[in-house]
Parts: sequence; structure tokens; C-alpha cells
Amino acid sequence: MEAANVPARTKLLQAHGLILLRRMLLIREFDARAGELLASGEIMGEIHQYIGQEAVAVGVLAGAGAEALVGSTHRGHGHLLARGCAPRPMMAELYGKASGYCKGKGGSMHITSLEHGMLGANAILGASAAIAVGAAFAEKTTQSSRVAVAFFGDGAANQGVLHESMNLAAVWKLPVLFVCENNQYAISLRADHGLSVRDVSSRAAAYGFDGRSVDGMDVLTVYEATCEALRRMRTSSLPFLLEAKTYRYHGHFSAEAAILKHPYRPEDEESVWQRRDPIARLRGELLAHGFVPQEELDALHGDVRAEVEDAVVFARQSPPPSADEAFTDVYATEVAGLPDGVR
Amino acid sequence: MEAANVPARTKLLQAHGLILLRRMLLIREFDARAGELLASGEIMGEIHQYIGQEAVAVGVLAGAGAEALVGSTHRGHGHLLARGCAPRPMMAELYGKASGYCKGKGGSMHITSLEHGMLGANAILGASAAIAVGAAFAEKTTQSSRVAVAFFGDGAANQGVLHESMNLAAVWKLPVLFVCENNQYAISLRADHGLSVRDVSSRAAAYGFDGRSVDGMDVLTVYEATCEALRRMRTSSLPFLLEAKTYRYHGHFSAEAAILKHPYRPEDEESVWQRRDPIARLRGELLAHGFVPQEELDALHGDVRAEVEDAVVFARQSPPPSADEAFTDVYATEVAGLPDGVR
Amino acid sequence: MPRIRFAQALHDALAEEMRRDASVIVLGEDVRCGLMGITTGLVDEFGPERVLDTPISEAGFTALAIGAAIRGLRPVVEYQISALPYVAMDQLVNQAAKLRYMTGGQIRIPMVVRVTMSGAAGGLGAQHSDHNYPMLAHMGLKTIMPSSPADAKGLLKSAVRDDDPVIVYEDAKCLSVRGEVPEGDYATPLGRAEVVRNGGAVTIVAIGHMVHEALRASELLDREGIAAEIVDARCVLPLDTHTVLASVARTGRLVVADDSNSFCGFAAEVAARVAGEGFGLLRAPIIRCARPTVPVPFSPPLESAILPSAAGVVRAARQPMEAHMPAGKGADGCT
Amino acid sequence: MPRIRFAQALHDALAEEMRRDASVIVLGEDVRCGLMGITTGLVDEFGPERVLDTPISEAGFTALAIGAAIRGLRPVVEYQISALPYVAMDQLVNQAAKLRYMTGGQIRIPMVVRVTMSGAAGGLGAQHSDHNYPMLAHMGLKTIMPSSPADAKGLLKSAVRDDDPVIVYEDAKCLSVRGEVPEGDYATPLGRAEVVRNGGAVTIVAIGHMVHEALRASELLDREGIAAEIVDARCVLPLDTHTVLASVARTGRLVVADDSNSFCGFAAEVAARVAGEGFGLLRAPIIRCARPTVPVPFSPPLESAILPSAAGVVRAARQPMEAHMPAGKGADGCT
Ligand SMILES: Cc1ncc(C[n+]2csc(CCOP(=O)(O)OP(=O)(O)O)c2C)c(N)n1
Ligand SMILES: Cc1ncc(C[n+]2csc(CCOP(=O)(O)OP(=O)(O)O)c2C)c(N)n1
Ligand SMILES: [Mg+2]
Ligand SMILES: [Mg+2]
Repeated sequence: MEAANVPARTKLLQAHGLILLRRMLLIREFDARAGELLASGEIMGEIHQYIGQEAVAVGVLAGAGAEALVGSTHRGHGHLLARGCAPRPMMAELYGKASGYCKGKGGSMHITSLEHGMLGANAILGASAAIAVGAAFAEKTTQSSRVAVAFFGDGAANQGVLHESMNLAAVWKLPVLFVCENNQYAISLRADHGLSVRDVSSRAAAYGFDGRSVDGMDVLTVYEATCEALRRMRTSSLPFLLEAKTYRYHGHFSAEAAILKHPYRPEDEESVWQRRDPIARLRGELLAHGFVPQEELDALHGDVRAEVEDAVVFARQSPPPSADEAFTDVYATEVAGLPDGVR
Repeated sequence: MEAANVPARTKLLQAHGLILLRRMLLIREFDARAGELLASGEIMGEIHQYIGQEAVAVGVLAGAGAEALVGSTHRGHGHLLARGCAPRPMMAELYGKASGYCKGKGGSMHITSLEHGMLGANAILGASAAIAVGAAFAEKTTQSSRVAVAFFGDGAANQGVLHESMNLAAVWKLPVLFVCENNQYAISLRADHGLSVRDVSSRAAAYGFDGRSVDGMDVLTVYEATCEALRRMRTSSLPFLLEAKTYRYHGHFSAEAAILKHPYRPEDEESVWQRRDPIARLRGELLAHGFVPQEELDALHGDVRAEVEDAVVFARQSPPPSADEAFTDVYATEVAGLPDGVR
Repeated sequence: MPRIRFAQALHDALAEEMRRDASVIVLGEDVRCGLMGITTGLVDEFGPERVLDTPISEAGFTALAIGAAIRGLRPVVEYQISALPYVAMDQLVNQAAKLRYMTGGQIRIPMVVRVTMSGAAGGLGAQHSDHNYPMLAHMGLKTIMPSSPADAKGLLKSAVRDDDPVIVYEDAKCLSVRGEVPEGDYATPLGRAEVVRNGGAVTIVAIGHMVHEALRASELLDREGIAAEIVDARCVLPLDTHTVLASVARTGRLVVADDSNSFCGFAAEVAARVAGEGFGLLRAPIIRCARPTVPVPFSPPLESAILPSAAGVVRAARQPMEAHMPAGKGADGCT
Repeated sequence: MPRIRFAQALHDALAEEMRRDASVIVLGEDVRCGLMGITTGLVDEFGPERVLDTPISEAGFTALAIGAAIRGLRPVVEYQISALPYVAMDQLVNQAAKLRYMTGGQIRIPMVVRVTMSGAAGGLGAQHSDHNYPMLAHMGLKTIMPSSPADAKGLLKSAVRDDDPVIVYEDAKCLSVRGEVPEGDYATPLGRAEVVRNGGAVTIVAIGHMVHEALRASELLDREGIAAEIVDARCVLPLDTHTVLASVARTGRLVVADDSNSFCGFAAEVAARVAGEGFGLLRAPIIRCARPTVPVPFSPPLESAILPSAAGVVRAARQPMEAHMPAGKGADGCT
């Protein structure tokens, strides 16, 4: 953010700072708590914490607007919360309860709330971005003005389907904002060991549209860049590729530390990024400008914690699905012999 | 070719013109004859004629040298002949005879001669280019200096696996010359309806290496560009992407005209490209420079025709494989129960 | 009833469904010109917005269709050759087949994938001659393969109207078959097999062009005094076990004639069901007449050595008739 | 004999083969650190040129391995999760499985693909819990799935030494199993099943972790007076029909316990073979205890409702024992 922009930034800060902060905090607290619950064995499976990357989901989805259709990833909690999905059915989903967004059938990697415009979190890298292109296609066909946001990671950037999807979105002029969350690693693989270019955004040129890399540790920068990208998309009728440079503070998945013998990241790397923590930064700016008093920030933090705890209680108290639920929702149109007939 | 280069071109013409011409003629005559044989029902299936594109295979493979390992496509006859594979076992393969390069098991789309460094023609778009990257990897690992040439079309350029392969070849610094034969169409799809960029070669930048588009209707240009690309690869230790703009004179596959009701190409398009015919051009230059007298050129043409006819006779007279051959060559290491056991 | 070609029946089904429902779109490689005549002309009536030629990006455009279906369109995707499910396999079996379930029923994916030119059209070699429907059905996708023009039209219409992904295999060897097709609008329900010939000695369950091979075989078998009953399965999944078992109850003998690879193929599934649920009805071994699990060779004599045919069905059908006959092997893999 | 974990046995096999043969290389995602401990440490001994972390490009690096194998290396590719065959399906079933044949035997592809964490490790949901070996075996790829550490080591070594592509499924539920492993160099031949428990009443053919479920089930069955004989198939393809038939000859009854989807799955193939070649040996219906063909739900109670287990095997094994018992359905899909 250059000096000349400071007034614009200050305006943004005043107008949206608190709500952006609240969303980032909610993501952080939710995923911290989910990590504890998994570690204690209270919930099952694996979760991919979004902690450290909050500015990306929150900045992009605030900038893209409530109408945007979103393709999420295996690391999807942040996208859902940034979009305003409720912690209760999210947490219940992690518990595999019937009150979860997906009735407990999805789990952490698949939490979806279609009514929020979330097309689905997806455990296959690149898959949801490709599907989001289809949503944009449908919107364009039906003359809606909704855009699609297609999230993917620095690792997923090397999946073939993304190449196909970017080309398709370009030749058919679809309103897709591709967002690469470059958190520097694909599990243990350093981004620059997997990527043949420094900036994923530079690949946009291979499809004839524009791209840009921004500081993903600053929510206002991400927000602004998203707004600007959407403007560009409207004038060009082309997709856009936004890359946010960011960092995940935790292991790739929460059980990682227990599994790996040697850390794959240099010891001091996290602390370098932590110094640019998006939440601390935004909080600091809000305080410095006197837009929000310390007490209100503290209260906000307390609120968010309570909201997460409430979600935990809700999830704990929700009943598990009944065993027959394993055999429902397989097909939308019933046909004799399914799903029962295939057993 | 700019004026300043004329002397270089003339040298090239004198040194290699005749042999390049011979190869191009052989491709044209072979594929013309194969088309007739298919139309008359003497051979089965489908062939994809290389006619019109001869300068690409001949120029690239002459430039790449006899040691290069080649991944070919569904339109592979040209690559094989340019490489010096023999018309007899090629034609026999089209007849499905035991004397074919693949004992008749492969057919037109799969003719392969490993001893010529041909890794295989392939009926799946993009597949052989990806496999060629592996050959380059093996060469690099074993400290050989052989490079791989990976052919693909303008249509195949939008296959995901090519993206993955180019990225892999770049991050692992593999000696791969990617060659896009842009013949303007993928079956009925105009290249610019499928591609989001005008020049496929511009995509090289998305992987951090160099690319260049050249006139694929001029064999000397292609030859020179290939030599230059290889020099660049040696100094950069990176792959290179060469795009040759060319044109196929015939239908996508030989039976096309009988199947399609409406032509998908503008009526006069072929004649525009024919005016740049690579064979006519090279022949004209050889004559104009007086490097080869007309009689020798005529004799050459006669020779080539005779060679093709000899291949037809050879193929006709070759015995068909015996029925048990259907069950051999499935596995290299015999294991009890295979392939017999799986029937 | 008018007699039309199978490919024409598919065309008519698409055209009628597109007329009926504006959300139906067609996309795939070369669908505007339509190499097999199936989609030919649709673009003239429905315009380039509803009939889309795609780049050669099967994974990408299949995913696109999934996303479009989630958002309310009814895309009909064409795969021009039967190898294309391989390059889009994740989108088919791990996305389209599962997203509804994973989301607890929030999502519907009313999409059709037409795999045309499936199987060995003849002389196309190893990579263009597979019939891979068992792989998709294995993963729970509704998967059908009609054998007659009437079923091609009626089943494709049902597929378009179905709210789930449905994979339609168009057997290359059926595309030019002619047959009567009912006039007016009709849809043939998924999941129902049909007895296409009655006979008391042996049940032959067949699918796709193997129905025609079985019919040819049955005439030869008649001469040997073996009256074959032929069941056209029509759908791979759901599989109409009921009709199969009812026939086996009459005949006591079962042959399955299927042109997919034998190993874990369609014939294996039919056999396993009957060996489980219909064991008490069986009087003789179940015989599979399917492809040996080897790639398809190009050379015509080799190709015919491995593909199941009427002659193979005849050999297969003799076996359960001959008690204690040692299992002899036909070169075409019908043991 | 030392007792080691299954994952360790796999590690040892790789390390020993890499020591023995310099052309063996290992590549895949995160193989240098080795998330499951299988490839951990190999890079220290063999260096980064032979142990390669790949970008997330499964189709690309599988094709790369094919090309490298054609040129004489022996790549061992790791797929970190069992969903990855889908994104590289063309490379597996249409390239690796066919190139040798298509070229008339000019090419050898001595490559191993290790699909690790296969099946439902627990709580990973629909897209990370498949066991898709039937799809690859259907297309003729040599496909194996050991259940014990000894076999894991011995079969993986055979796979590495084999001159064809071999797909090794490493069942997530077996990775922490401990067992004795012979000292010194040994390789277990592909294509041979093993009788791991003798019993005269019913044959249970199992594979992967279902062998352990079957063993547990057999103890419960013993109490009911049902002596189960258990055959560990070990290899999906080639399938050792001989050992299966020999066991059925003793027992007259067959249950197949398999954790792949039931439809056109491994159990279907075993059942179909026995219903064909071993019909005369059978005294009762063949019962499949396999996965119902639905996606795997995340919720633990739902997950256990669909996955086959010892209890399911017990229920399955009772059925052929009770003549004329109407087929009742267990919730876990074991009919
Ligand atoms: C196609 C595919 N390949 C591999 C995996 C296994 N996997 C899960 S997450 C992951 C790393 C992803 O890295 P990135 O895209 O950068 O996202 P991040 O986890 O860093 O958010 C891998 C390899 C997968 N889920 N899908
Ligand atoms: C992955 C894949 N998709 C589709 C096809 C069917 N097909 C065969 S050739 C072809 C067009 C190829 O165009 P291009 O790559 O430009 O090569 P050209 O035929 O022009 O030489 C298509 C679509 C295929 N063989 N493989
Ligand atoms: Mg990352
Ligand atoms: Mg082309």
C-alpha cells in the first residue's frame, strides 16, 4: 500500500474494518478450536486449518460480494465463515451430526452451503475451481450478473484441470475470478519447487487475461484488489487471476506434527510471517486510527469465542444421523433398484 | 526469412535441401497412397494424413538430430518417415500384418519403432508429449545428452496433461523440445475457437522457458528454428516450446468428407495455404539455385513413388498374424494365469 | 411406427428434449457439425449458445457441465470416443457421482454424458475401442447402453430428464442399426431390462450390440434344439436383477454376453448376482461370453479373435446345456 | 523372524530394491518426508536424484514415469491417496496398460504405482476413502493388495522386479498391522493366493484388511460351529482361481469379503469365476460381503454402517450354511 493510497485505505478501514476483523477472528477461533477437538479425539478425521490465511478468504469474499458463487478447497473453513455461513452447522458437520450443513455426510473437507452460494468444498485439488467455471457459465447463459470465485492453492496450480478451466473460461468469456492462495507450500513441497514461475498470476497471460499478485497478509489489500479485479472483469468480459501470497501457521493438516519426523519448513519462517499477521495488523490500524476502542475489540474477541463455543455445544448436543441415512441422498431421481439394489 | 539471412538459407538449401525434399515427398506419397487404400477398403480403420504439414516433421527431426527421442501423435506417419523409419513395415502395419512395426497390433495411430527413437504414436491427445518428458528425464538421470521431442497439435494444446508436463519439464530442467503443430484446426474446431491465445508458443512463459512461433510451411525455417531451440536448451538447461503454423490439406481423418454434411473450413482456405506448399517451395528453390536439375527431381519423385509402391506390395504379400498373437505381448513378465487366466 | 437409424433416434431425442426444456444444452468436441450425425443440425435450431463446441479439454468441460448442472442447466456432454472417460475420470466418479451425497443432498446434478462410438468400431486399435461402462457403474453412476433405436431414444430422454448424472454409452456397433421407434413423446424408464426373445432352455443376458449377436446366435442354437431366452439388460446400473432372475427361473441356465472386459466387468456382476440371489434356480454353471482382458489389437483377424460375437455366444450357450462338459476355451475368450 | 509394521515392511522393500538396483527411483508427492513413514529417509540414503518430490500433477508425473520406464528406469510412483488414480486414469489404463501391446512388444514399462492410504482410513469422507483396484484390474493392470507385512514386503519387491506396470494398493487399515517378516532377501510371487486358515464349512476369499476382518469373524463363527477356511487373495489380478477353487472343493460354500464397491467389484469377479468354473463344487449361494455402491459418508456411525467388517462377514458366512434361508440384508451391505 503506497503512501498516496493512505486516505483510500483509511476510508476502507473505517467503513469495513470491524466487520472484516470479526470474520478473520471467527475463522481463527473456529479453526483453533476445531484443532483442539481433533487432537483430543472428540472429532474424527482430518482438518486443514485456515489460520494465517484469513485475510485472503475474508478480503476476496467481501470484495466479490454476497452474490458471488464460490468454489472452495480442502482448506475450506475460512471460505465458508468469510461468506457468512454459521458456525453451528459447520461445527456439527465436523462432529458428523445430522444438524451439520451436509447432515454429517461431508465432513471437514466437504462442508457446503449452497444457499450461501458455496458450491462445495472439495478434497481433490483443482476440482472445485473447475466446477466454479461451470457455475459462471450457467450465470452467463441465464443472463445473471453473478460471478464465480474459484479458489485453489499454489500446489493445485499445477493440476491440469486448472489449465483447461482457465482456457475454457477465457475462450467462452466467463466471469470467473480465479484466486490462488499461495501459502508457500503444498504439504511439504515448497511452492518454488513445484512451480516453474515465481508468480502464479503470471500464468494468466497464457490464457489472454490479466493477473496480479498481492500481499495476502493484508485484508484491505486483498479486498481492494478483488474489487479492482471485478471491475476489470466487467470491462473486459474476461476472467481474472488473483494471487494472494500468504502463509499457513499450522501443519498442512492438524495431525501433521505427530506424523512427520523432520519439519520441512525453516524454523524461523513462521515467525517472519507472523509478524505480518493479518488480524494483528488490522486490529492495530483500527486502534491507531481510533476507529474502535480497545474495549470493543476485546469484547469482539470474547463474542467470537462465545460464538465458537456455542457452536461446539450445539454440535455436541445434536443427535447423530441414523444409520439408514448412509443410503439416502445418493440419487435425486429414484430409480427402481437404487441405491438399495446395488448392495 | 529476412534478406540478411539469404546466404545462410542458401547454404542450408545446398547442404540439406535434397534430403529434406525427399523426406517430405515420401510422407506425401505415402499418405496419399494410404488414403487411397483406405478409401478402396483395402486397409481398415482410420488414418490421419500428414499431407500439408511435411515441413514440420521433416524440419524438426532433421534439426533435432538422429539421437532425439520422439513422442508422436495420432497424426504420426509424418514423424516416423521423417525419422527414417521404413515404408515397408509402416505400410504392413496399416494392413495389420505380422511384418508391421507393431506386428499389426498397433495400426495407423500407434505405429512405433523404438529402435528409431520413436517412443510411440498415440491416439490420446497430449499423452505422448507427456511420456516424452519421461524419456528426457531418464536421459538426464543417466547423463546422456539425448533430448526428447514432444509433438502435439493446436487442439491438444488445451489438454491438462500438457500443462503438467511443461511445468514438470521446467522445474526439473529437462531437455524437452515441445513442438506444437498448429494446423489451424482440431477436427472441426478452429484453433482460435479453442485457444485463448493466438500463439501457443506464448504459453511457454507460463513455465518460465522460451517459446517461438514459426512458419511451418517452410522446412528450412523449421529446421533452423529447431537448431536454435536446441542451442537455447543447452545453454538454459530448460525446455523450449516451438510452434509451427501449418495446415492439413485433407480432412481430419480420411473418411471425413463422406461423413460431414457441411465443410467446416472456408472454401478458399486450402488453396491459400497450398500456395505456400512446403514441397513446391523447396523444389522451386532448389531449381532456382540450380542445385538440382529438373530431371533429378523428377527421378526422385519417381523413386519415392516406387518406394511407396514397393511397401504396398510388401504389405499385401505379408502374412497376417496368427490368431494367438492376440494374446501375446500383453505382459513382459509372465505370471501364472496371465493373460490366459483373465479370459 | 417409422423405422429409423439408432443415430437418428439419439438425434431426435436430443432435439425433442431441447425443444421441451430450454435448460438443456449440448456440449462436446465437434458437436456443431456432429461427426456421427447425432448432434448434426442442432446448432441450426438451437443456436450456438446451446450447442457448444469445446476445446479438447475433457476434464475441464466435464467439470464445467457439473457446475452448470448444479446451477440449474441440464448439460448433455458428448465424449466423441470411449477413451475420454479416462481423462475426465475424477470429474465423473469422484465429483459428479458424489457431490450430491457429500453435501447431504443439497446439490442436484442433472447432467448426461454421452459416450459415443463406444466399443470396437473396427480397426481403431487399443486406445479407441474400449467399452468402459463397468468402471463408471462400479462407482455408482447411473449407466445405460441401449441396443435398439427405440430404446436409444426413450432411454436418452429419460437420462436427460433424470436429476442425476447419467452416462449413456452409444455402442459403435449399434449406431447404424435400424428399427421402429414409437411416434410422439415417450421416455423409457431406467433400470428395466427387457425380454427380447422367449425360450426355455437357457437365458442369455446381453447388453448393447451383444443383444444383436445373441439374437443371431439364438437362430443357430434353435437348429441345435436349444431355445434361448434373451434379456436385453439395457441399463448397466441400475441392473434389473428381477427380470434376469425371472428368466433364469424359467430356464435354469445363464449365459452373459457382454463386450466389456471380462475381469470385474458387467458379466461378472450379473453372474455374481445370480450366483447369490438365484443360486437355487441354477442347473448349470454360469458362462460369461465377454472380452478377454487384453487391449484390442488393430489387425482385423486379431480383433475378431478377441471380440465376443454370435459364434462365441453359441459356444457359450452350449456349455450349460452339456452336463459335466469340461470347460473348453474359445479363442475369443468365451470359455 | 522380526515383527515389524506393514508400513515399515514397505519401506524396507523399497530401500532394499533401491540398493540392489540403481535404476529404481521413487517419485510422488511428499515422498522425501514421507507422510506415512514409508518413504521416509530414502532421500538420505539415495539422494534427491532418486527420490523426487513431484508437483501436484499426477497425470504428468505418471506419464513421466512411463516414459522413464520405457527408457530403462524402474520408477516407483507413489499416490498419496486413493483418489489419485482418477486424475491419472488415462496414463494408467490407456497408456501404461496398453503401450507394450500396441507396439507389438517393443516396449517394456517396469513401473510400480503405489496407491497408499487406500480405502477408508476413517473420517476422510467420500473423496478420500475409495478402494478402486477393480477399475485398474478391469483394464488388465497387474494389481495387488497385500494384507500382512511379510506379503507387503515380498509382493512389493516382486512388483519392482516385474517388467510390467504393477499397481500396489496399500490398504490404509493395514498400514499399522504388525507381523513377522522373513529375514534376508525374498520376493513373493505375484498371482498366488494363500490359505491363511483352514476350515471345512465355508471358504471366505478375502483381500486386504478384509483378511483380518475375516480372521476375526472366523473366531465368532467357530463358536457357532462354522469352521471357515480363509483364502487371502493377495493379488487382484492375476487372480489365483486355482487356490480358490481348491478351497471351495473342500467346503462347497463361498463368501467373498472385499472392501471395494460391490458393483462390478472384486467380489463379483471371484463369484463369477466360481459360478462358472466351480459350479459343480457349490452347495449354496455365493455371498458377497462388499461395500454397497454408495459414496463413503464422513460421519463415523454412517461410515461404519456401510463398510464391511467382521460382523458383516459373520452374517455373510451364516447364509450359505442355512439352506433355503431367505436372503436378509445387513445394513452394511453384506446381503
Ligand atoms: C489432485 C490431488 N492431488 C493430491 C492431493 C493430496 N493433497 C491434499 S492437500 C495437498 C497439498 C495442496 O497444496 P495447495 O494446493 O498449495 O493447498 P494448501 O494445502 O497449501 O492450502 C495435497 C498434495 C489431493 N487432495 N488432490
Ligand atoms: C484426449 C483426447 N480428446 C479427444 C480426442 C479425439 N480427437 C482425435 S484427434 C482430435 C483433434 C486433434 O486436434 P489437434 O491436436 O490440433 O491435432 P490435429 O488432428 O489437428 O493434427 C480429437 C478431438 C482424442 N483422441 N484424445
Ligand atoms: Mg499451498
Ligand atoms: Mg490441429
